[in-house]
Amino acid sequence: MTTIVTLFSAVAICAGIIFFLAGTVGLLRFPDSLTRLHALTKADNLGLGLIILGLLPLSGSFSTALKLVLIWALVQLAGATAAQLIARLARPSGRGK
Amino acid sequence: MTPGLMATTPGGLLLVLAVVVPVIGILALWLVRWRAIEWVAIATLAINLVVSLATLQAVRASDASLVYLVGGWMPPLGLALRADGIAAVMMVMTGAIVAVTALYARGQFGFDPHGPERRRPMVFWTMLLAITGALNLIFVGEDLFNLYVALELLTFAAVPLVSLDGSRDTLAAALRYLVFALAGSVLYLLGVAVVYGAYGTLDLVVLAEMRGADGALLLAIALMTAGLIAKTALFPLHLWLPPAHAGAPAAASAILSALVVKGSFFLILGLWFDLLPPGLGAIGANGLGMLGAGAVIVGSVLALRQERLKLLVAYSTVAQIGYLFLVFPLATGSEAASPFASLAWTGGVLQLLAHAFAKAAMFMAAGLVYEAIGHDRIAGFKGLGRIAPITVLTMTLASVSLMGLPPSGGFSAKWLMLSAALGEGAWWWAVVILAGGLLAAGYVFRILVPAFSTPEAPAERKYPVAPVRECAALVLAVIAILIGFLPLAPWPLLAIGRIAQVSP
Amino acid sequence: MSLAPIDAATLYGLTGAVLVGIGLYGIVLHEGFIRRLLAFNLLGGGVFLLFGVIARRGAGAGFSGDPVPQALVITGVVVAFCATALAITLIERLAAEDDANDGDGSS
Amino acid sequence: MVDTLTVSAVIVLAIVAVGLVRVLRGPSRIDRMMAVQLLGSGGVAVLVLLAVGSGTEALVDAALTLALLAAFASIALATTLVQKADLAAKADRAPGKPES
Amino acid sequence: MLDLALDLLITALVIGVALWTIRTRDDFAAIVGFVAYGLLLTLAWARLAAYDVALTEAAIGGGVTGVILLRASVRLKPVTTARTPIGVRVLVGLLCAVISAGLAAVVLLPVSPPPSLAADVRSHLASTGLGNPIAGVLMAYRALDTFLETVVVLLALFGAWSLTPDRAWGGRPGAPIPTASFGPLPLFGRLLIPIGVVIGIYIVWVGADAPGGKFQGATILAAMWILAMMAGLTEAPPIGRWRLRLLLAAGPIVFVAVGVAGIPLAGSFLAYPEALAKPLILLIEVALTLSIAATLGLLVAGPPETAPGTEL
Repeated sequence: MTTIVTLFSAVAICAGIIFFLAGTVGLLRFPDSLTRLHALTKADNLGLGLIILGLLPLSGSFSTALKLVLIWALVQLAGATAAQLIARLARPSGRGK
Repeated sequence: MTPGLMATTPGGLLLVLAVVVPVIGILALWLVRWRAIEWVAIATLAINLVVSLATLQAVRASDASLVYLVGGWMPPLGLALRADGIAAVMMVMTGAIVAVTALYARGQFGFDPHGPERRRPMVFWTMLLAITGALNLIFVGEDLFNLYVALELLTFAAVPLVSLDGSRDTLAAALRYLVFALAGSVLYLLGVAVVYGAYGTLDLVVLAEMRGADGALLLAIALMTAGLIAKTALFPLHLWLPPAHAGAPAAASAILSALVVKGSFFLILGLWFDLLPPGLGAIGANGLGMLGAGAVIVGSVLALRQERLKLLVAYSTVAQIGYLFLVFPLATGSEAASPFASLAWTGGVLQLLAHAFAKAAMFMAAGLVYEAIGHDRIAGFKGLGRIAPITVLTMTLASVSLMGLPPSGGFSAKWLMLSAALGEGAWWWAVVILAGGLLAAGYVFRILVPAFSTPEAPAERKYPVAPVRECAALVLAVIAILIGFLPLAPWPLLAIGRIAQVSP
Repeated sequence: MSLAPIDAATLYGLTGAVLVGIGLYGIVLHEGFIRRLLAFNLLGGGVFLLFGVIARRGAGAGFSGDPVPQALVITGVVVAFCATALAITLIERLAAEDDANDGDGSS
Repeated sequence: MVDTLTVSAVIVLAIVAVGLVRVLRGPSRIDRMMAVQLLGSGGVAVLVLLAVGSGTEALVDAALTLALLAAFASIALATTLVQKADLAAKADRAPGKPES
Repeated sequence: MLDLALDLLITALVIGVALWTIRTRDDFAAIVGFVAYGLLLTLAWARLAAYDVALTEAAIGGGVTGVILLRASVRLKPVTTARTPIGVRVLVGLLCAVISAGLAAVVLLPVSPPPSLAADVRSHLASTGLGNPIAGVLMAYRALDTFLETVVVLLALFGAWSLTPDRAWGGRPGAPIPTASFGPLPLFGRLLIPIGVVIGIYIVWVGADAPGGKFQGATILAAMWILAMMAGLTEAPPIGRWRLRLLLAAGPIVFVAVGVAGIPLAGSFLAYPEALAKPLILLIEVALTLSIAATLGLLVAGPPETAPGTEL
């Protein structure tokens, strides 16, 4: 049982790291702001999400696990909002509408 | 640890009152009705003056420091407040000058008790009370970090006074002042960190007993002194002072020039004479003395070249601060039993007092001149003596003290310092003191000569000035003169409770 | 007195010392007020780190660090924030005044 | 396991640190801001990894605070930028000035 | 070894970002660098096991300081200034290097054993009823510092308000914000603010016995208030309003009242009777949290810029 949990955690955290890596590579290599934003949201959502998913079984207590999920939700929510605002600014024509 | 030093003494509660009363005044100021704010402020300052006088009396009566352990916690864990002789004198000086300034400023800044609330009176009275509380804490604080909080309180209170007018130039002056003050605070805080890392305490009394001649202490004192010098506007870090002090309204300039710069100076005194092991500070003390000498000369020469009265008075502050720093080489070099029993020590304190009263009077007079004739260009002062006789008298008396002519506080201070310099064979400091006096005579006569001359056309007073305000300024100038009648010898009062004395 | 071991505390202590130098350099040499303010905050960060290192080395009595310097840092951070906010307000006000004097408000 | 989590923290921090090159390169404000946002998410990840690794509840709270406030900074910036753009657009549309 | 690798990475990044902040010519890039600096310092504090400070840095250094700086950068014109002559730069650089070297020497040659008040703090902590030693230092041993700090915060706000143009005195804080709704922002605000408020209160509450406390919690609450203002969900109250002023002053008033009550009840100003220590401290903390949150929020909002009654 513990081995399976450990394995699950390890895989999830590694996957998370890979998404962070993808986000960074995208941020550095993609040609313009909008595509970079796309890469960034990947790291925010999936990278952190997978790492937290991997940590959940290790967190020890229910309240800690709850806080971890909350952390993910907050970053998700804020990231999405910031992304929308940023996208609005980055659009070549200006402010849409 | 000397047990007697580490317990609350009778009358110790006065020190708490000195810090807390102004704070309560500030809170009340923002909650009472608009028309009552002046009365709240004046009542607070009156109580504060009584508290400081009572402190002085208690120190004299007991011939020892007043001590209060806040919350009953003993340093180094807790914070102690402590007033020795010199701190009590400083508190009385502050209490008296702010109280008189309050009378001078009453009804100013467009205060109309029946109109809507206005910005300037609210800000002025708030910051006046805050400066009072912050200075009291600087005088009685004993913990280096507690003193850091006091310094920040002082900065945050002083900066808005500089830009009270709201014009572009005063905003720029306030910003420059803030940058200097913040840089000074952070350097001071750096020194505090080094002290804690080396000694595990920040309490000045405990530190004075533990002090050794180690590099950490020297580094810490160097850093703290550098920071405090920036706040005191000692040459060559004086650049922020003239525009800031000249741009503020007269009542605020009086407080800034007479009192605020003395707060950080007082801390330098404490660091050098209480913490630095005797003998170690000699080179540094001479360095500070040389900066002071530079300030005396450069400040005076620049004052000579000013066209506007307020700027002239502000540059004069740069010069007069220079004299204060001559105390360091003179008192360290003295052969008296302790530096606090030396002529130079008393001379330095007298200079601090005399300058505070004379400079406050001078700035208030400058404000009254501006109100009387609508400008403060020195070139247009002809016939001023006829339209504003009391104000010109005030300027004359204050000038006598600034120049150091007898009988005046400035004379006593300079005479004591001169005697100390000659007694130690350090004639070069004597030359600086005399040269500074001559230059000061030069710049004050630039004001006084036209003021006393008869104009071609009879000058007219443009606006009426309340006699009570002219008298307020005059009272301060008279006190500056009266200080000159104190005996020309070391005051025993100034040696009461000095840390270096009580701990062998 | 002997050389400190190369541990986390020493490493952060050295970092604090370097940050102080960097911040001081910026305060003295930058002309723009915003930049000086940033340098002030960098310097402040270095000073606080030094407090933190002292706290870490003073760990004992079951605490992971000496609580007194940690508490001082908390006070210091709050005060530094207030100073920054006040300075920013002043900078913005000054800029607004300059804009008004320029005649046109556009940038 | 603790070691593994620390290694993960090092790797995540190193990765997002490389992303900071975007702060250096820009070119636009948004690009610089995005790099910091990535550092923010990475910092939260590092904190939670360390928190679970060392079993320190307080670090979870710190991560929570960071998560709450770090993105708040980018939103504040974006909002101000949008406001400024709107104001500039209004000024552009003002009479006397041709539509660009 | 592994730990040291992490610490090396963090310190290298902190120094790198600091250098960037000083060196870059672009003001905005410098500010972004500084925000990164704040984030990295949070990690540094975590590594130094100073969890209370890490929380403070996360809330203030990584959060609200960044907000005010970034906002200012958008509102201000970029200033380009000539570089100082190389000679001066080298001289200043040398002086700074000497100071750094002095500090490094102090770090590398520590006093042994390291001075610490940890044992003192521990031995008296029980009488305060608190479990968090930092709270003990802030609310009991050095309560005067904390009391005066709240006055400093309040004074900073009054100082910022003192920069109000005369005609705007008494008006609502901040520049008039165009009421255009920014798409997702109001929704985001409605979702985040309740969560943030709960987190803020939690951080204050937990502070008595674990890392956390009023300054950190109050900063979070202030940030949520600012968010509500930015999202157009609420307006800042006019600074002339009496209830607002009471809210700002409430913390210091409660603090000083409890402090003075300590004179007859516990023998000293700012002493607490032992049986009542914890409830009294909590009372002060609650009042302070509200006052500080309001003060910090208004400090970020800035002084009023339009006359009372003429807002958009």
